[in-house]
Amino acid sequence: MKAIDWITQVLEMAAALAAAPVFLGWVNQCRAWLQNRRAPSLWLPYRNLHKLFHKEAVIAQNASPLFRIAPYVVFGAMVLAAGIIPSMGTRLPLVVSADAIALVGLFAAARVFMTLAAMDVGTAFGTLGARREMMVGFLAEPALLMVIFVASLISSSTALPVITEHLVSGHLGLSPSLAFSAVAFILVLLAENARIPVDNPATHLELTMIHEAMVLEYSARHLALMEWAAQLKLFNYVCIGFALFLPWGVATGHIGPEGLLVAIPALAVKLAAAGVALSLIETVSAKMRVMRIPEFLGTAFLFAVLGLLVHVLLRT
Amino acid sequence: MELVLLLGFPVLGAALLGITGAHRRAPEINAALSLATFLASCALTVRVIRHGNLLLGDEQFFIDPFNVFLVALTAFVGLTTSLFSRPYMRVELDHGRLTSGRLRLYHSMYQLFMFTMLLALTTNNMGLMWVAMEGATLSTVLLVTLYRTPGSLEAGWKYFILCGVGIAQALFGTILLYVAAEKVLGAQGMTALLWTHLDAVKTQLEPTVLALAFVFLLIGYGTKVGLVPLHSWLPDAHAEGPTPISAVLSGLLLNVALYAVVRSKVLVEGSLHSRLPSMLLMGFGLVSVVLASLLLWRQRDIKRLFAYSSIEHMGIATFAFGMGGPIANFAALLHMTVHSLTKSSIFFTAGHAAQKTGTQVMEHIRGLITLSPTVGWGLMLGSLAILGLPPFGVFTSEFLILTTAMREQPWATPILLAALAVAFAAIFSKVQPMVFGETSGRRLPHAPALLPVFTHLAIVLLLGLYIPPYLAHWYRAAAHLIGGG
Amino acid sequence: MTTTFPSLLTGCVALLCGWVLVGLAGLLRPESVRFAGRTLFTLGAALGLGLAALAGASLLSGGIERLILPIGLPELPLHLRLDPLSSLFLFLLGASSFGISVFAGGYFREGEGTAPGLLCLQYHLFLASMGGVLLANDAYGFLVAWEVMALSSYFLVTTQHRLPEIRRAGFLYLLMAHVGALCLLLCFGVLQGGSWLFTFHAMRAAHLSPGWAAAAFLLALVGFGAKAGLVPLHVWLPDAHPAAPSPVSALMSGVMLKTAVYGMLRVGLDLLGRPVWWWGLAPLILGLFTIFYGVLFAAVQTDMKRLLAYSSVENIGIVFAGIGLTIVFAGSGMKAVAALALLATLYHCLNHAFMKSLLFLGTGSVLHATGERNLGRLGGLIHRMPWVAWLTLIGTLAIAGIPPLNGFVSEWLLLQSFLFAGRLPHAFVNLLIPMGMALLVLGAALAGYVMVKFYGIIFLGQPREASLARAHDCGWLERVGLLWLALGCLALGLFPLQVIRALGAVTAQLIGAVVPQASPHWWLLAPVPGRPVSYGPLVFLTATTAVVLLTVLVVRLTYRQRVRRGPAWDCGFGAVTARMQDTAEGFGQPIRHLFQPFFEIERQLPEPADREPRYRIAIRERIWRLLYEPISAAVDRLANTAARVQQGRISVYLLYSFATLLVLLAVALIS
Amino acid sequence: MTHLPLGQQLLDTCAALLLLLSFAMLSQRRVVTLVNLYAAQGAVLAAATLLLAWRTGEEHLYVSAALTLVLKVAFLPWLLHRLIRRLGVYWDTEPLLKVSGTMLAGLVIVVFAFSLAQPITRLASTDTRSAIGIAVSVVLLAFLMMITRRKAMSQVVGFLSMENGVFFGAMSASYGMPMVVELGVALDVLVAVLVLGVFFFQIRERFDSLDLHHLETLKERD
Repeated sequence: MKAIDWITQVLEMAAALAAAPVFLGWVNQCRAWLQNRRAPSLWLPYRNLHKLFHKEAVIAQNASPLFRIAPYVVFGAMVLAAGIIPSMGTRLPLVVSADAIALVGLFAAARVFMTLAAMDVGTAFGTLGARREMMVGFLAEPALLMVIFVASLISSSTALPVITEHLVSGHLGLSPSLAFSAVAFILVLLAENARIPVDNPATHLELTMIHEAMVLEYSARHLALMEWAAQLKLFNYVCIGFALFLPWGVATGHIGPEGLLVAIPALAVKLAAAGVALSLIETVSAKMRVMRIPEFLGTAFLFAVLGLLVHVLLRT
Repeated sequence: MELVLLLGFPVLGAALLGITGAHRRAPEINAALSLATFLASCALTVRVIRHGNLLLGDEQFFIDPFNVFLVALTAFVGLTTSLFSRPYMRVELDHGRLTSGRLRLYHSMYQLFMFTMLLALTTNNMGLMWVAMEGATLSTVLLVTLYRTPGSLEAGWKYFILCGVGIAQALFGTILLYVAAEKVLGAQGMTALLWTHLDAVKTQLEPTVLALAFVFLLIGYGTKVGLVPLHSWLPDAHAEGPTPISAVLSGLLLNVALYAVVRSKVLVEGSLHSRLPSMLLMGFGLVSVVLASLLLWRQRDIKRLFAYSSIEHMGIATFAFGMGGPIANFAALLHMTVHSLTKSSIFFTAGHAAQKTGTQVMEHIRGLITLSPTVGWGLMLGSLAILGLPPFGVFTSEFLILTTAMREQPWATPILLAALAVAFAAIFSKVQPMVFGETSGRRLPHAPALLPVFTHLAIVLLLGLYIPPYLAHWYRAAAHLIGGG
Repeated sequence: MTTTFPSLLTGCVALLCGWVLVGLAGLLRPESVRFAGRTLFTLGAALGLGLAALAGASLLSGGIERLILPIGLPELPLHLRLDPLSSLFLFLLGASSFGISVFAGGYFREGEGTAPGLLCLQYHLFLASMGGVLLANDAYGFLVAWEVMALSSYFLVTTQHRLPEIRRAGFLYLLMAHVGALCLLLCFGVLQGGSWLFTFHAMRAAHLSPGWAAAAFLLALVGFGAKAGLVPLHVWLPDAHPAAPSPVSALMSGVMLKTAVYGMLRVGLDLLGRPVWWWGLAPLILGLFTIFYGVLFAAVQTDMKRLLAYSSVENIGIVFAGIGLTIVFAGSGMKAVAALALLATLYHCLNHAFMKSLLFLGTGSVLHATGERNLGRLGGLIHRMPWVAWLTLIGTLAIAGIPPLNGFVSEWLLLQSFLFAGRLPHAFVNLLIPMGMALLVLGAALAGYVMVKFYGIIFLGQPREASLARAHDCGWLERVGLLWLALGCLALGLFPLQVIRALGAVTAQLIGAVVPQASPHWWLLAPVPGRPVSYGPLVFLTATTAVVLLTVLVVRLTYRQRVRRGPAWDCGFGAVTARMQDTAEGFGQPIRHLFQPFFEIERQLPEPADREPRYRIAIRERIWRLLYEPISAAVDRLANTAARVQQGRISVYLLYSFATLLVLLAVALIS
Repeated sequence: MTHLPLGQQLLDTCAALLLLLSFAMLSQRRVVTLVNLYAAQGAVLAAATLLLAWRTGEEHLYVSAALTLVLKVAFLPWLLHRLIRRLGVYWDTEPLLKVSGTMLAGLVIVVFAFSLAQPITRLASTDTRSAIGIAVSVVLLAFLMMITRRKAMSQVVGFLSMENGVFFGAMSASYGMPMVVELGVALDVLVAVLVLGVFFFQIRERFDSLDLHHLETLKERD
């Protein structure tokens, strides 16, 4: 275990922490441009967080300790996830003890705590949001796992870095199974990060919202952590996407500074592109009715399974 | 000597109670005589186990493990039943369902019945066996109609006519047997009906005639076993007679009849080289099991319910005898034992339950366990035992029978499986609410003396967990005698 | 073949007898809760701990011990055998029963139907008979113990026999159990292969024709499946488990179902020798279906214990899928993967024993504190009963498969064995495997949904009834019980490597292969050699906690704003009442909506003009109308036909005899 | 065999008479006549037994002949007549099966019975063996009669005549059974009839008629 590996490890987490809000800002900017609005500043998310952290926290009378623990757990989970996903380097010490399945488990943990916290105060909207979040989750999680499994069947490992390395060494072209799962992954990404068409991050109409409804009762630092966690989640998902489908530029093998010198800009470019693509999707598509969401995710799940089957069929 | 006592006590009892049956102490006399009979049977058993088979009374009586075990069983159940009937009949008397005159009839007939059964078991002479069986019918007819209610009269009439006709066929069968045997054993008629001699020469007997003889005997004695479709008298007789009689009917009479059937099967199978007798027995057995379990499904009367279950179990035993072979025979004998013990104990408890609640209709019997825990648990455990749940002995025999069937007659196992499942559902769905659940009645002041019930259940439990070696040896010897397979 | 004195086995037998004695002791003072309840149950718990210790020792030693007691059938004395497989399940029994018994010691009170003494007897007979099932080495002993188990648990289920629905539940349970047992009986009848020796030893030796072997396997599947609650034989389970007192539900769900699994493994992988690959398809497909079915119905339940019962069905599905997978692999000669699948199966059995017992006990405490089983009348209990709430949370997260708890480990292992199935020689199975994986994952995710619903509605939010304000936390005995099980969940989650080493003996016994440890580290689970696949729960946990603590620290240090308590915001709607929260029905609504075809729903919607609008919804299983009602109807019809035979007229009866006579005579003449 | 010895011929005539009587009983609806016919049957039986005893010289046959005479010709008919008078049952109601139909069935049965008797006849050593078939058919005809009758009384007569048939079977197949058995049988029959007598009165006092359709309440079909 080299020191340099640990450095990369920490670096990745730090980078994720730093980059997540900017990325969100970037997406919002692109969206504003695409919709001919004056774009908010790229740094707006930062200011938001800063502001929130400085406020006085108000907590409902009947909130239990769980309510106060949840933001930290969710945030922690997301940071850890950032440490598992090979966004820049693949030699991550943590990865040994947490593979992709564990990663999904981590997301699940975050989701469970979030929903429990949402139910804790016992308001109408909280429980409503929790229910919807779980509804999204129980379809999105399997879909995500299936997507990962396709890749891990190809590279016969469930550890993301291994997968990435195997793909980078890419003697295989774009396999059809991966194409299927790519489509599935994009759908999952939209749903999991409360983006249009599944949820509208900018909405203030309670009856339609999912993620917002869950964090309604939070304020100040707790809210800040939740928001930041959400941004991290988006960032992580995008990075997973990179690791599975656009692994190029990631510093594989034994990396020194030179590897990073390639990896960081590569990541930046990919992020920028992803931001544009995301905002594009969000602009062209319209928010759908809540009960349509399962169909949407069902499609994603189906695509992922199809990818798996295609893989098996082609292999045998 | 023991034999004389064995047969003497009941005759004596019949006479004695015929005179003094109305006496206040009559029940005790009855019990005492039964006890004496039981002791005699024990002595006989010991002797047979010690010195092997016995031929007594210039060959008119023959005792081997097969029938001595039934003798012991009969005497034992006879004893416990007499113990049970002591308080029971008293209460009946108090309720005014009986007059003291009838009680006298009851007691003397009870002893006479025991006598006829013991005679049928111990005699070596197929003809005498027939006579004894007929005698058993006659004495029980009087017992079944003891209450003189329309129902009991009808039941008695059916019982009489059907069994009478049946028994007549049996007589004809016996004659044919005689004819066939005479050919071989020579015309000096005396020996030609003695089972031992027949058994000795069974291979030389003329097959066709023996086949016909077997059919007649099967129809005749089968009617008393209650094999479907000759069973029609059985539920009525069980339901309408006094409970102790229901107990001995299905606990003993059926066994004795089955004994007769098996004896004749042994002879016939010896001479016939076809599997006809086995097939017939298996067929009858299966039909009985299936039909009985279906009829169990829609019973309302508690005693009828268990009467049908007797048909079912006799069917199982018959099927096992039909399969033949050491294990199946062993299992069948065991099944006869445990069934008669369990079923009689069930009838005891059912009788008490009916007496307490004043009805035999199951819808009106509820929450026995609160009314009187002993009766409740007795009924529950008894039913579970009869349904073949371990650790009770019925399970042991069914285990052996079913596993054997799985190897020997796989085609039969699905039928048996379905039938047993239906029977289980039918009986248990009716017993459970009777034992458990809310009851309108209040708890009874005194718990009834259920010593017989729990003795029986204890023995059955023992047989389920541990069959003492000498007992096992005894069964095995009997099973070997029946041979077959 | 050990020639030495079977000390461990003798010890186990002694402990089982001890249980029986403890039970009988209950009859000394049947009415006294203090004696029968507190003292005896804790005593029984101690025995359980001893059993766990012995079984653990034998598991680690991996040896085989035999013992023959001179009871039972004449030719067939009672054979006993302690091998890795049985010792594993004995360990499961002992360990989880310790927690449950301790809890039960504090649980039973007056006026719970049956007298405590009698309960004590039935309870300990139940425990002892389960032990007997695991130790028996001949068909007869096995079946006797098996049925005694069913019987004693039946009496435990019908403790409150005054309620008709509980009687119904008990009846259904015993009926299914009995039918299953009959199937097992026939199965053994086949297995003994004409040797007429009913010892398992003889059965291993017997050579069966393929047809007979398959028949035996299917009979075993039906018999054990009926006990385990494999769809469609599960119908008794959701009724029986809620009907029983909670510790009993815990035992039934946590341990009894596992005895069925044990039997399945014993017959399928041990007695039948080397299995044929396609046998595995039946348990695999049924198992996968069961997973999905069980979790769907769990999601729409409104009774907390029913919900848990259905979740047990789901977990049994996972286990049977694992068994099926094992058999498919073993039958195709892929020992390594087979061992992995088997490992996952066994691991899941252990996990489920602890998780589900914990949850059932939790519901038990809630039930005692509130007298409510209906989720619609609970809520906010985390404030009133913190102990129960927090300990139950562990179970909830574990069964939802959240790392680093134990539920995740077994699912992880199972997924690995699915993933690395590699190329099977049968195309159909090759396609089945990914599907199976998908169903498994979907089931796991849905389980998360179910568990959030379960926990959130019971413990979080606002109390939905005023009476809940009087709820109190459980007593110390109960706490100990819960704590033990929770610690079990944690340990199983954090030290998978050690557990797997212990399980190695079992896989070696059944498959002839052990799951290797590919990594040098004691804390790192790497079951697939040559493949970089690993999972280190300890590291995982430390990392998570580290990050969380760091965050807390940083936030605390940088920002010192105080926290103020105020009324709930709820978008300023004000006046939030408990009635405005989501109900259990509401929480299940998406599932109900999505998977409508599975349910038989009857709704009662309010009229527009209703003065006091009522909304009622009842959900039944279609299985009833598709399978069971037709059967009973058919029997009814048959019974009516049969009744015609018995039609009262003596001439007709005579005619029967006459006809029979003539027919038989004809037969006799012809033959 | 063109010309049989006289005794043989007589025996065959008796057998034929028995069969005839059975048919007569089958068709007969007047209970009193039925009993008379039964008595006649008994008489014929006794005669046959006597003949047989005389030809074979088996003395125990004399005893059984005497027994038959006393029991079946004198006592039982007397008893039955007395019962009839006491209970006032003179007519049986219309039988369940039309007489003509019964007759037809009877014929079929006789044919069957004879084919049935073949093997036995082949086996039997007695020179009365030709009559075995008749014995069997008497039994079966009695059975048929019991099925078709509605009055308890006529059923009993049927039962008794069935017993006659059996007895005749024993006679013709093997010159009767061992003495013990025959005594036992006779005793049983006697007791049976006595019991029945008791029965009649009980049934009568319950249902004030001996019509069997009163005895059809215990059944499963509803």
